[in-house]
Amino acid sequence: MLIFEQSQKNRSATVQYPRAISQKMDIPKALLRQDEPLLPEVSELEVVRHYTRLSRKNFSIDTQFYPLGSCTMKYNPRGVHRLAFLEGFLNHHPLSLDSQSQGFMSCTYELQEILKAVTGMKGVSLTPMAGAQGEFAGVAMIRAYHQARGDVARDEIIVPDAAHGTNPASAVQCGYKVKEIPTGADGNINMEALRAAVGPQTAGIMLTNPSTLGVFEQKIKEMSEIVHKAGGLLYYDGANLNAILGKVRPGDMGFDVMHINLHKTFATPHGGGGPGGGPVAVGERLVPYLPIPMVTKQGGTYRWLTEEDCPDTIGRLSAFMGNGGIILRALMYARLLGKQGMHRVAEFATLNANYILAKLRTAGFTPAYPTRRASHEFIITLKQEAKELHITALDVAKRLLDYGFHAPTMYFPLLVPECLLIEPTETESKQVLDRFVDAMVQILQEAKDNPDLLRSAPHTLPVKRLDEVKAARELDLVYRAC
Amino acid sequence: MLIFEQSQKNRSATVQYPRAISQKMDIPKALLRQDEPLLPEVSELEVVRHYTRLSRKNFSIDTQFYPLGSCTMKYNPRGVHRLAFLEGFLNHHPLSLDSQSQGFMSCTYELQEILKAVTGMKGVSLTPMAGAQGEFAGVAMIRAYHQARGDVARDEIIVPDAAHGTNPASAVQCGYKVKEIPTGADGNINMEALRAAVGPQTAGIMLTNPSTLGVFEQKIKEMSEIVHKAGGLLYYDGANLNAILGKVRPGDMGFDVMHINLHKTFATPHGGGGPGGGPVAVGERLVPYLPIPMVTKQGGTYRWLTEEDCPDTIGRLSAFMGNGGIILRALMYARLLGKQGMHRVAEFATLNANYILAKLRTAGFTPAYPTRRASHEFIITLKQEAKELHITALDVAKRLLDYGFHAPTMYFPLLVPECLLIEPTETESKQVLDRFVDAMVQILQEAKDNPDLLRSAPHTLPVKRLDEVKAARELDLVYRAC
Amino acid sequence: MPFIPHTEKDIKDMLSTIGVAKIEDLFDEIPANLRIKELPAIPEGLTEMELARLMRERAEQDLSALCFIGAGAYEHHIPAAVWEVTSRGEFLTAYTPYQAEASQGTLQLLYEYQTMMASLMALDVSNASLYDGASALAEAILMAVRANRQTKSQRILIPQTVHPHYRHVVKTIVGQQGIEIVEVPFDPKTGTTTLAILQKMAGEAAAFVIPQPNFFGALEDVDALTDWAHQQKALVIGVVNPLAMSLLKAPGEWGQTGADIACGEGQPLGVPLASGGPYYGFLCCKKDIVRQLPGRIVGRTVDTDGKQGFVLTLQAREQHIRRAKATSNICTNQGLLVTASTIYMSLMGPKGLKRIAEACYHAAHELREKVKTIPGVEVAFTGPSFHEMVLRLPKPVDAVLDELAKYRIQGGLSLQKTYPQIENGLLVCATETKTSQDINEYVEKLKLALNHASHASHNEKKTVTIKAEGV
Amino acid sequence: MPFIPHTEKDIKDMLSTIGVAKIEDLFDEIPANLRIKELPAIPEGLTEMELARLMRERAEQDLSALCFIGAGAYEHHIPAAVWEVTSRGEFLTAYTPYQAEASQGTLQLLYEYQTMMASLMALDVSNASLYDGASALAEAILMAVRANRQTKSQRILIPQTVHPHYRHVVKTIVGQQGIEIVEVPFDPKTGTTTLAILQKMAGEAAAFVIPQPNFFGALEDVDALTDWAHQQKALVIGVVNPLAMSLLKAPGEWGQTGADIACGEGQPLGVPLASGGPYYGFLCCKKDIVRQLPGRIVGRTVDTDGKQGFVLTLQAREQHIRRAKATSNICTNQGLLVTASTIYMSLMGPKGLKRIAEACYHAAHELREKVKTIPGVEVAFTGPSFHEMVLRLPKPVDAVLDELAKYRIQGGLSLQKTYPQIENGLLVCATETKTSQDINEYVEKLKLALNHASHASHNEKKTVTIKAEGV
Ligand SMILES: Cc1ncc(COP(=O)(O)O)c(C=O)c1O
Ligand SMILES: Cc1ncc(COP(=O)(O)O)c(C=O)c1O
Repeated sequence: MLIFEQSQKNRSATVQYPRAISQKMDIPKALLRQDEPLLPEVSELEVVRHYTRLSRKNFSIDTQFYPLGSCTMKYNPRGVHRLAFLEGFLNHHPLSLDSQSQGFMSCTYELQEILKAVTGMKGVSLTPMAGAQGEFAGVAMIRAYHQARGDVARDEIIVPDAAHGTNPASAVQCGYKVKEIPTGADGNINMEALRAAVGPQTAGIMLTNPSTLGVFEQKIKEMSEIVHKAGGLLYYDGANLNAILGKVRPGDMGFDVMHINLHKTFATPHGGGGPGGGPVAVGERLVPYLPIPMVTKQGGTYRWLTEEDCPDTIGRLSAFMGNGGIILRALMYARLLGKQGMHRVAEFATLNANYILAKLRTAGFTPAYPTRRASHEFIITLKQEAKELHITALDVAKRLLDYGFHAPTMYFPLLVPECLLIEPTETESKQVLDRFVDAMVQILQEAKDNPDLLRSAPHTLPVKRLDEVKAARELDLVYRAC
Repeated sequence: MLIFEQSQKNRSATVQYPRAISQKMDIPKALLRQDEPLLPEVSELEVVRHYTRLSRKNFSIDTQFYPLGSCTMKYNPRGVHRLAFLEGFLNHHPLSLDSQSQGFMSCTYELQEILKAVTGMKGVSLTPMAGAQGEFAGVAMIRAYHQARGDVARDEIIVPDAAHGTNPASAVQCGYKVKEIPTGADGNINMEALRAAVGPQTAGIMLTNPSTLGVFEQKIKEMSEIVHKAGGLLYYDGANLNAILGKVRPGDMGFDVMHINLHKTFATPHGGGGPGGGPVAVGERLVPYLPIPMVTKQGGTYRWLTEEDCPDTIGRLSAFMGNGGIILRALMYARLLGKQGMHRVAEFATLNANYILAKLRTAGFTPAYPTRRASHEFIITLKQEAKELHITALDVAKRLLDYGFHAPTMYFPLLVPECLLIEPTETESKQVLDRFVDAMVQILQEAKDNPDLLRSAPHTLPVKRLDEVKAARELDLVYRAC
Repeated sequence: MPFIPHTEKDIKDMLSTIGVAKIEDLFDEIPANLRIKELPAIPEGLTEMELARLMRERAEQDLSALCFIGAGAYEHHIPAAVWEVTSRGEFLTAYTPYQAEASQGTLQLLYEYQTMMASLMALDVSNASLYDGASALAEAILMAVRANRQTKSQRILIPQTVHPHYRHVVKTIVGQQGIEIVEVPFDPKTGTTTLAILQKMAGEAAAFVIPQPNFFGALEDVDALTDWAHQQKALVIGVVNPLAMSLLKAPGEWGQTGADIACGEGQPLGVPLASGGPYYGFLCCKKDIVRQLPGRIVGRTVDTDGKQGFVLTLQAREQHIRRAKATSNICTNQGLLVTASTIYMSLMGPKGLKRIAEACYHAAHELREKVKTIPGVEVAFTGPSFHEMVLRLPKPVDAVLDELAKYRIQGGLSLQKTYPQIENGLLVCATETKTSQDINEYVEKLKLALNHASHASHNEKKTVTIKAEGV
Repeated sequence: MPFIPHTEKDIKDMLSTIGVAKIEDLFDEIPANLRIKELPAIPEGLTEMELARLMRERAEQDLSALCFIGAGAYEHHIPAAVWEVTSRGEFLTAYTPYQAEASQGTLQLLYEYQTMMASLMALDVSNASLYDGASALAEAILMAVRANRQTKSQRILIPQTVHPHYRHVVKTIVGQQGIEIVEVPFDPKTGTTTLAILQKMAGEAAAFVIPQPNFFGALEDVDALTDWAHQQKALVIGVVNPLAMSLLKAPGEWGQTGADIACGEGQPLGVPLASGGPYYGFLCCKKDIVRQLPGRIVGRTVDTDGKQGFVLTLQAREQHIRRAKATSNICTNQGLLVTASTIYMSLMGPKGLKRIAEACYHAAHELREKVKTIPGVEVAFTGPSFHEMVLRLPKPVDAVLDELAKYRIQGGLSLQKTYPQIENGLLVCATETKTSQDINEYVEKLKLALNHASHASHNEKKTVTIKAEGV
């Protein structure tokens, strides 16, 4: 039932209203609203009950194993969430004087420093509000760099075919054309294609490493030389940073600029779609272009850096300083891990991924890159099962839900047919992974014995398989009272 | 799966540990523990996931209509709960100096005053930790009163047969014998029986009004005269105070002492069994005997009253001052209601109960007291259905769970056969009540068409009907690792 | 090992299943010369107890007693139920609802949100959120350029009464695509955009932005502005305070045919100030341009049993499908804040929301009347306003704010840098959270501050030039 | 109408269904002369916003910087996850799990709790909670009197090293039933109960209570005391700090055959100080006396499909079945606190709990060593202790505490009234929450306080005599 269907004219949760004031207002009638917006009129109990019940229809990390590849669904520490709700942080206005914001600014500054350390970069701005905005900022900095040098003919960004959709979309949003290059059968980028692609038109290349295929691009140093030689810069998509945290640094690989997904690697909650955090980190050359504001420390006090300090900045990306509460949470998580904990993230994320891969392989599943080590994630392809048993990756994914596991990422990267991208993260135990593998094995058996069970899955959720085509064709995007 | 079954030797949530200290301790070995207790060794994620999932197996006010008679399952305001977690309250030690406790004490004092006002009594102590402890305190005060007057032969407490089990149990815990008196067919106490029961042995009588039968004892003034004349005192079981809040006061009815269930009338959360709050309120005569501590106000500052101030007190009932956090929550709820909101509680609780009663009656259900107005709750009896259709109140209750409603209280009061005691509370909407009645009607139809559906209910819960006999016979009260 | 559950035995078993001797071997595809051994710059790990203590100390530094700053982020009462429910693990720790059947909670909530927000804007559809108000305005402009079928103009008109940071963000984002941004000056008497000024700006434009209330808290003549813009073939983008729309005419009702797009900052609807975020941007539009709307959109559909259910829809607009041709690069949005807002709006309902808007209005107007009595303090603009206003002080604003800070009062936002033409301009806000007592306190302390503040504009910050010193 | 959802239309429809004209008519069975019209003494209703402000102000009054009071309520680090999960609506707003099938969450949790607590006590069974530690001790004594088959004695021995408030509560509750309570004095050197003293108390008794650690923080010789008590045919009741039992020998292991019953305050296991409650009492015992155990007990069973499930069991002991013959009158218990404790114990595990106990020990001993260096300050007792100790000060304790309060330090509990024989006795506690810095701060401020405190015992409170003035 929709909340609107519970609404009763003139019902209200008055204890939440401010007291009524009978004085007149001097606003001309033409500027006033005449009708009431369609908001529900319900009691506080009805609201609490409705949304509590709705929440129970979700899968989440707190209730299920959620091996969604590329999304790093690790445990989101509750302590961190709770501490972000301290009144001093929660009721603090973003435009307070610096002298009244030292607490928050010290956190911001520390996170900048920590991210410099883990990325091997020279400058960090925390303002981008998610990975994609970080990408935008990064590419905009690449552009600003070339323009500052009068190198204005560069109008192309190179993107591997395995890249996440935000990479080309971000490049375009910065006014670039996108050139795609193919991946080889081993999961590495085709070096010939790269060499052929670069040229005086190349502004830069966007990569992740390990790539979205779950394998480490071994010739990264060579690639960086190729691109740099051509005058381009290298962008690192930090969505996969969890795989290498404390083990390898993008700065050392030759990248000039990158973003970090705080909501992945730094364990801030995904919130059913967001918020995220997409700080950008840059090498020496791009430091002047970092988006503002940033925090600097001068003699024990913190101060916001703005356009006056950073005349070459690409500018602001948000009204204030980005997702402040996410910055706080990420900093707290980093402080909990500390130097000893940081590299364990990559180690155990990798251990978990390789463990599932090994077990699935033994059970008869086909890895997309069988010759490769898994990074923190890996791909299996159900191409063969699709052909022989007429079931799809989608069917397997939906059936997994019945077993109480969230499905892996499906059909991404696009170049691998019928693929599932599986990322367990470091916070799951061997026992959970074993149960997941058991479910996969059982589903494979079901695919043989009773494929309809898969095709009509899920069976145990609040709804059965939903008609997405109808949704897109007969748009029903808002409720209308009848 | 039990949390113990997820345990792995040496797994831990170390971020919660204090740092290890290698120094030696000077405790003799004989005083030290040698083995490890059977606590699970699990990660923080496992803990959060396990108990989050467990919680989802509960019905609760926040997720279901919960018309559990005698329990007053009304909305528990979230604001109140949250404010009780303010650091100043949460980290405050109960034995702090008075000068460091003025905030908490002002709340305590205010609640004492508010409870005096709503009960019409002269003194209040908040220290009892639930209704039953309030009863104990009340009866102990009755005893202290008689003893102080040298009236030591009184060794009996009169209790109606409809009384809650805590009433006789509390009387016994105070060293009294219990004399039961019967209820008439109209739900009122049999006055002849009462007259016959009182005498020089009568220490007092324990009553609720409206009674647990959901009807108002109309001759309460007469009863109070009878008991008082015999030298006894009247105890009011405040579990049903919701029915009369702001409409009638026990003090005005002639009661000498009573408890209030804060976790019912004052909307503090029931917590899956507790905590509660059972303040006692007394008339003039019993004020000296109130349990300690209480708060008094002297020239703008608050002070704990202890045995030095109250030489005749029955004493302490808890290590500190009772359930402080519940006192806070009740006070906040009372402040939200205010003088205007207080009597609406009784009005709408009564409206809701009478509304369901009217609709159920129309639908063919049998009220236990058909000639009577419902108070905030009422009883239907399924005696006839039991006889004709061979289904029980238990079957109906279990079947209601399948419809997403918590069952009413079953088989209480004991004197009404196959009864359901239904208490909707004032915070439920007409629409919810309508859906509940629809479910009852449908179940009645199922009882005729397919009674096995009821007998084997519930069908949609995490478990089917549980074997209570086996549980009591083959005691399995703790998990043992094998 | 914080948050890592592996026991020694687990590790051994897992390594042997994989067939390697040690964890380090799993990194054998990574060139050895790239590997690092330690991160010396990172501090030692803390326990949660230690962290809690540290954070308490820091949070305490930022506590103030009374805050009168608005400027795009507003202090409101947020019912406890909002975040109690929003913080449930099932909302907090879910991902974007790609697996619809396992995400009906979030999806239905978003559908309800879309309904509420579209209705609040009097428009047909809403997306499921963008990052914040400023970036939403940038997206709205990009959308308008794509959607405008009447003109090929790449010219955008933005009044200077739009939040300076919003204009800045628009420049950063929209500027990359060669779109021309023209700023419209304001009438120095009313602090609003007038037709008289616009006359000089006539000509085709892709879009015209109308703030309501504007940055100064003043109310724009939205009907006239909308009709004027439509005459220039521009699409009209309202950038509005959503809470105020319970009281003020909503974008869809502006002028003859209504604004085409509405966007803004969702923060006033149940999102705490939180030092600046996470907030969320909302974006609504007319039905006919829904395919240009960026961001997630939820649609209602049915399952194989014909039962109602919800899915992400129109995904062909999005980057994960359309890649370089997507309407936007946005992926992760601000879902949790929308969750809070939806619960907030449900609790308040149409009447509660309006009551709050009225209370804000009255608090601000009480403040206005009372500060006016201070000698030398003037209200900068005439005309109707909502819950914010610009004051002109007789002393340098920064100095006065520093004085007020001594009383733990955040006195407002200095406009010295952003609007130097308003001499000693101070933007002040009062919402429903401010009682008469608070306002009196403000006025009294402002008097004292004005007495104590020096006449010289002090507080000049030393700037760092990034090129020279690095961040 | 706060929390009441009824619209005018609902009310009209409902009244007409019932067949009355107005709500007032529903009260027509109540004699008119008993009805009241208003409650003038009750303040006006507040909005949640107003309430929040009021409560913030009050809570702030009670904040202190450092607390060194223990005495039965202990400050510990509580992982945020504990109350985040405990506060979920499904735990918070459920009733006692009478409908087992709809309460498997609470029931399984309680079964897990019983397992943990029984194991921590090294006993066979646990109930699902009592009100608090003090009332649990009273119930334990009543239980022992019922359960003791070896003697008909109604005599109970309680050392004076048991918390004075616990002894007081025992007197209040147990005293009603004519049970004789004999207090056992302590050795003034060790602050513990010794066999030498007990010799004078020999004779049959129903129960003997052994605190561990005792009220002074000192460790009792539990083995010797248990064996002595068993010789007197007494059942042995351990009243212990459950957290300490991760480090110290648990009641079930005391002496030759172990204590028979263990009880105490559950607060140290994940329950905040919260001004004194709600906490919870735990109660464990040997299997053979389980039928005398008061309170709820959960048992594991199966459903009609043979699937594991949990129910309240042995209900025939309880008041709702057995009424006047029940083992106790307890009905509502402290379920939510047990929920928190179960989650806390799960997070900590056996090793974490022990680590905390050790950290407490070390903090207290660091404090002990450091305060000893202050001239005139003495540690009152010799012998091993846990995380609390009695100091003897050279000045009146109350005056010193008032001085310490000026530095926002809660310096400990004065023993002047409860143990006048310990001159200027101060009970001080340090847990794992106290760093070396905190301890140094305490010592430093204690020195200053001792300098400033007057020699005269001031702070005499004016008592009120209730009979005269009323409360
Ligand atoms: C590989 C990759 N790149 C970029 C992104 C975009 O990050 P965000 O969603 O934070 O904008 C994602 C997010 O899913 C990703 O997986
Ligand atoms: C009528 C009645 N009396 C007394 C009690 C006992 O109150 P408590 O459970 O708070 O001890 C109850 C509780 O269910 C009750 O319903």
